[in-house]
Amino acid sequence: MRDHASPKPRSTLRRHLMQGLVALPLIGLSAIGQAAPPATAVVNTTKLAVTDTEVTVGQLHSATGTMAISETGSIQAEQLAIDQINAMGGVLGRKIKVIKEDGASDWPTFAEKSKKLLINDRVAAVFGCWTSASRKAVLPIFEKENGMLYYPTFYEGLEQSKNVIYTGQEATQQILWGLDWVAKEKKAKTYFLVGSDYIWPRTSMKIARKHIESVAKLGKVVGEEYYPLGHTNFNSLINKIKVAKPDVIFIAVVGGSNVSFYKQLKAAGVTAAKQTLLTISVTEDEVLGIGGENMAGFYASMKYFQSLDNANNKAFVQAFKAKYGAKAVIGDVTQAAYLGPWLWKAAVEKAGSFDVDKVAAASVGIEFKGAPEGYVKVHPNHHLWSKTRIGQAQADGQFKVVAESPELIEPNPFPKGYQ
Amino acid sequence: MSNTDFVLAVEDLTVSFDGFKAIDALNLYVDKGELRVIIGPNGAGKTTLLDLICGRTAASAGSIKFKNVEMTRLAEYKRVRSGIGRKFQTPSIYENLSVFQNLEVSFPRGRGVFGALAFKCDQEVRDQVQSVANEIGLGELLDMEAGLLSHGQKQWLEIGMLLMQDPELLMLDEPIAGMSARERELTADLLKRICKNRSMIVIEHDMAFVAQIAHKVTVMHQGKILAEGSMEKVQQDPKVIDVYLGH
Amino acid sequence: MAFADMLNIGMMQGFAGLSLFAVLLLMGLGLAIIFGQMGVINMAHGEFMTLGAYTIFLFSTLAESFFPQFTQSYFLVAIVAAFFVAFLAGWCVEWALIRHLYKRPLDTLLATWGVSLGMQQCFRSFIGPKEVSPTLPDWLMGSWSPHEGLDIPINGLFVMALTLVVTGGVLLALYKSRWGLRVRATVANRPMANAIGINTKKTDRMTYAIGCGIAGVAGAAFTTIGSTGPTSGSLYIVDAFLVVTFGGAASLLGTVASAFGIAQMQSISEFFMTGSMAKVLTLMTIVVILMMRPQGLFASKIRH
Amino acid sequence: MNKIKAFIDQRGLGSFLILAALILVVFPLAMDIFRLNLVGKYLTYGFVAIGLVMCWGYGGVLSLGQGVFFGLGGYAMAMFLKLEASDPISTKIQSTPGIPDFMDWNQLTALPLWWEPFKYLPFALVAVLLVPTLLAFVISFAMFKRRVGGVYFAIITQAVALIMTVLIIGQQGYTGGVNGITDLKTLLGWDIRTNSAKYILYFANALLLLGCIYFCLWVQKSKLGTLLLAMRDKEDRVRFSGYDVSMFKVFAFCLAAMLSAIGGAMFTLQVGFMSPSFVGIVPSIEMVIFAAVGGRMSLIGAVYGALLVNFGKTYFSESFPDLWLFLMASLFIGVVMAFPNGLAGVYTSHVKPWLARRKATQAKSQALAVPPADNPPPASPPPAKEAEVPGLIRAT
Repeated sequence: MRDHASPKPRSTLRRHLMQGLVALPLIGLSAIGQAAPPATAVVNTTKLAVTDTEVTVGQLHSATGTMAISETGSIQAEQLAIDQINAMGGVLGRKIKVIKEDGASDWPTFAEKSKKLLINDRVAAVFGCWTSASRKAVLPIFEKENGMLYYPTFYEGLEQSKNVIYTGQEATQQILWGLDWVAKEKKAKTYFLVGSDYIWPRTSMKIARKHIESVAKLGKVVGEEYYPLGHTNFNSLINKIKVAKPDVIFIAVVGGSNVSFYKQLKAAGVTAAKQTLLTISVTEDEVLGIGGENMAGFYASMKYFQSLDNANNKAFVQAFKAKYGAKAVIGDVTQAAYLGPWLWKAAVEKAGSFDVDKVAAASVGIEFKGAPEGYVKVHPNHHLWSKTRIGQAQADGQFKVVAESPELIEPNPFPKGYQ
Repeated sequence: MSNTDFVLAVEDLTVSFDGFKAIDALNLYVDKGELRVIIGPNGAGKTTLLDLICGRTAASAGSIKFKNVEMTRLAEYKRVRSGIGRKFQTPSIYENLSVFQNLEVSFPRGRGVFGALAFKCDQEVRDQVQSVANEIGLGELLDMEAGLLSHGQKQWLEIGMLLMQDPELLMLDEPIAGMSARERELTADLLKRICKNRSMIVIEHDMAFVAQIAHKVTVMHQGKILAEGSMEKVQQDPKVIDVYLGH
Repeated sequence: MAFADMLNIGMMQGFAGLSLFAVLLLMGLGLAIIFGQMGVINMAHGEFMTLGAYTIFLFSTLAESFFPQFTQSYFLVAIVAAFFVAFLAGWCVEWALIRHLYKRPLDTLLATWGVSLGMQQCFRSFIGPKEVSPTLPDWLMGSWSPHEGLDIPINGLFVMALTLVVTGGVLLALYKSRWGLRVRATVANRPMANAIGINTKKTDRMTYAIGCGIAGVAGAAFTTIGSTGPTSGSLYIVDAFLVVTFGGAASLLGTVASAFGIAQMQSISEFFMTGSMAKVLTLMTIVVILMMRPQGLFASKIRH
Repeated sequence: MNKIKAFIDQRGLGSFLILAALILVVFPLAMDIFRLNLVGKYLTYGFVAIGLVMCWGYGGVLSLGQGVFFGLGGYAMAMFLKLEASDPISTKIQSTPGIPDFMDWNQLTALPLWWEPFKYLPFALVAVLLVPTLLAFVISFAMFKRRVGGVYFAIITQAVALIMTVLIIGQQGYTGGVNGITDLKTLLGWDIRTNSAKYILYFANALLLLGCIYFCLWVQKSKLGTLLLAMRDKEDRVRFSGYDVSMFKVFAFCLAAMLSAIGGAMFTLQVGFMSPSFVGIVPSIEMVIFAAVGGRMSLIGAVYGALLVNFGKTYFSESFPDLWLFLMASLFIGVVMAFPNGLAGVYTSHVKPWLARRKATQAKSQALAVPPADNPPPASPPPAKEAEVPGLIRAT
């Protein structure tokens, strides 16, 4: 926690420059520099925590417990975006004040804290949650209390809510193009699917199987396996894979299991030289734990990699490292979390109000040209149009982007033909 | 085998711990109304024998018949309910409860889970508690916490708890250990009184005490019975003298 | 499938079972001493393992930054260091807490659970909430391939060898050394051991610390096959307890046998069914057997 | 007057009434509905805590699997509510309308047979009470008949908790998996999410809890309670007084399971979802700490323990998110090391004598005629009571 609790900016000057750099592409996104902020009574008709100078938002992630490993990046990215927005003058002339809550990797705690944020603190928006389970736990509360949640993780889809903006990819966006790519590039005919045993991997694998076998007819699934969360021994699985001899192993294993899986895979002689492996669950964050040398050569299908070569991203990476240290890494979800405050700002300014109903309505069609991943746009189903990329893991823990979908992919949380 | 006359008939009883035979093919018969004392050197298997009869230890072989019913396969509490009472060597009472409660919980009613829930301390129970307490000399101390009793009183209390159940066979393991001379006398009187309509097995070392109470004496040695009979007869048995004095 | 392939898979599957056996045994050993011999329910066992893992990380970072010539060889030194780090931590915990609780075994459970929470938060606060990956020597990470299609994981071999050494060491120490004699005497009869001049307090502290030290070694070895993060240790704790309980707590031999049994059961069932169901099946079997035979596979033969 | 006083003193009714006043009057007056709802949630843990007092404190049986029963009770209730929330109209977006959403995501096309009876509230209520109790019976009967020691029993209950978690998560088509059963809306058409419903549920929950405490006090005062205490002290003596000791332990464990299950069901109603995160090992151990903090021998204390620990958790995690695990850790260690009898123990050994002393000095200054010998011995708690603690633990 030290790194995020006590940020040590190296040089204030550099930081300001950096923020300016990030802000550059934002000009034109919304009307910046209004002469005087509009009156509070006008922008806040629903008793949200908005004053003449300040607007309060909530941040709800796990700072403790097993999920802290994953959620720390999101906490940092959201804080960075909020700092940058405040440095530019805030939202509708009001500085953003953040109330941080710890969900403690425990879904009921998420529910409790979201109630607190919405009912007691009356926050204008919440940036938070990581796992599907935590989102499911808070969703009824957001709908009941009419809150606004920006959810950063790539997830299984099958959900759409007026009160949530999903800044990560839903399953079809992340999976389909990646499978098509691997089928084309690697001439893959047989696929072995492995996941942790919970809803996201299972739904993802269901979609993958439909895509492989019936929709795109890429080939055949020769195995599908799930392991309990926290499982640490994969030797039997690896033997099963060796029996099946698939062209591609398609992986959605999460958490500590990831590390065991790749280390044991390497030790069993399954390396990139002999085997194509495509994962949808390993970002730069996970590689920290797995070790770059154990991942090298494998592919990941994501919308964002830290190595992405564009001006937005360079500025973002630099600003992130300036704030959190040169060793900090940025994964897909971290970047998606970074989008949250910016998309909210744009929607508020478009609506000219902090009221949740107006913000939710205004969100549709919001474009964000300053996104590190490039250009994104909010779909009427509250997911983002985004590109999908294939990254190849390098020994230094980074991914090399080897392919990119030519167009933005439409989010489709309830995909027909994949149910 | 016609052993209908005996309250307790132990035949060919054997128990071994990892090959060591603590009780070795032992036979023992106890009559109705008899007060039997078992003596023997340390490690002779006296306490183990009581453990076997009351079910604390499972027998390896042999039979234990109580009132002509085979006991070896029965659970402990069933043996107790059929009329066997057992007092342990160190006073085993509920120190946190009062004397009254100690006796009350020993009353043989409401022994099942729901029976115990529904149990009411009615006049019958109170009368029984009072009379037993008088018998063991604790009639004035019913409200005292049992942990505060003297050592001798604790021993009596445990005997009293057994009396509450009115067992047909009462087994006492060294009831006067640690007692003063005066207490010993009182205990001897008590035992003589309570053995009126029941059989008793008593383990004891104190020969004077044994002579005072015993109807018949059994001498155990290395898991076997060495001698049996009246006190005088046993005391003169050369084998017994050998065991106690020899080596 | 060709016969040769089947043979290879069979051999690799057999090896998978063996290496899981080594893993379970290694994590159970320290606990077998602490829980089995001393009766302390050490819920912080997993965190002592994590401590060992972080020691490896520390050494690997040091080696990378300052002594690049040692990046291939630091590992063995680090394992020894992991033992001593965890040993020291265990020593302190025993001194501060456990020694007051020997008469209340169930309370050691609560107290050590508190210790484990505290240690996890320490890792999080002082090292960071994210997982880390120590750079392991190349010779450890890879496979030994005697012929085409047969890959034996070297880290698995390493863990097995280490398990062998540690188990042998523990057995030797327990049955041949003065310390072992004192431990066994203390376990058998504490007042008597005291009476004949054994410093049971010192023996307890030593025993607890050695148990923790072995946990540290286990954690260090598991960096080759698993994750290193603040909560990594908690992945192992229940398995470790089951191994020891299933074996019959007081019997070291039982721990070995039960680790072997559980490993084979799990590894074979995993090959034939999904991972989750294999886990459930294994656990259920253990629980049912323990219900039938609560004293575990190898009961200690003490007359009660 | 004296009669009333005696009535209150008897069965510890005084502290019972104070607790009742606190949760029925003070909390509802002092808190807004959000905080009150939180208290309601904590009170559902109170059910688990008093169950633990009965089986751990009184019965000497430590269970590290109370989460299983809490979860089973909660799931039984959640299944009923979920079916009510999944009418064909509100689920028309699904490929199979009319079944719970998570089943639809898992390609189930019909309601599983064993879900069918949960359409009926009476069945669900019976299931809340009986399913966990039966499971507790099966687990404990086999083990106590074979005299499994306390430590092993604790570890096995832990394994059961693990099995249950893996099962629930693995069988997500039937259970909702790791997400649990979420988005519960109405109970027989009555919207449980409104503020008025929350008030009503809070009071229902509080009254139910008080009722359960009263029932447990009654059990403690019955011969069964005496026997449980006696067993902790001298188990063999009880056995050889003709009691089937194992059945008493089974009873204590089943009672604890049933109480936890009631708590779970009330939790589902008040919070609006149920998830496997209550079933696992970590929540089960946390539940033990509620009872330990409050005092493992005191029913009332256990409820305070549950309230205090959870208030602490909420407060500290809001105010010092980085520190609260340290505080939890010190709570665990502190209670075990310094206050093995928890808050209730602190009360009986420190506060009560102090109060008595104060009363005594007051009485002395007011009426010097009262001979000091009549006063209770100051500051020295009865030694035997103190000795309870090690005795209890050894007996396990």
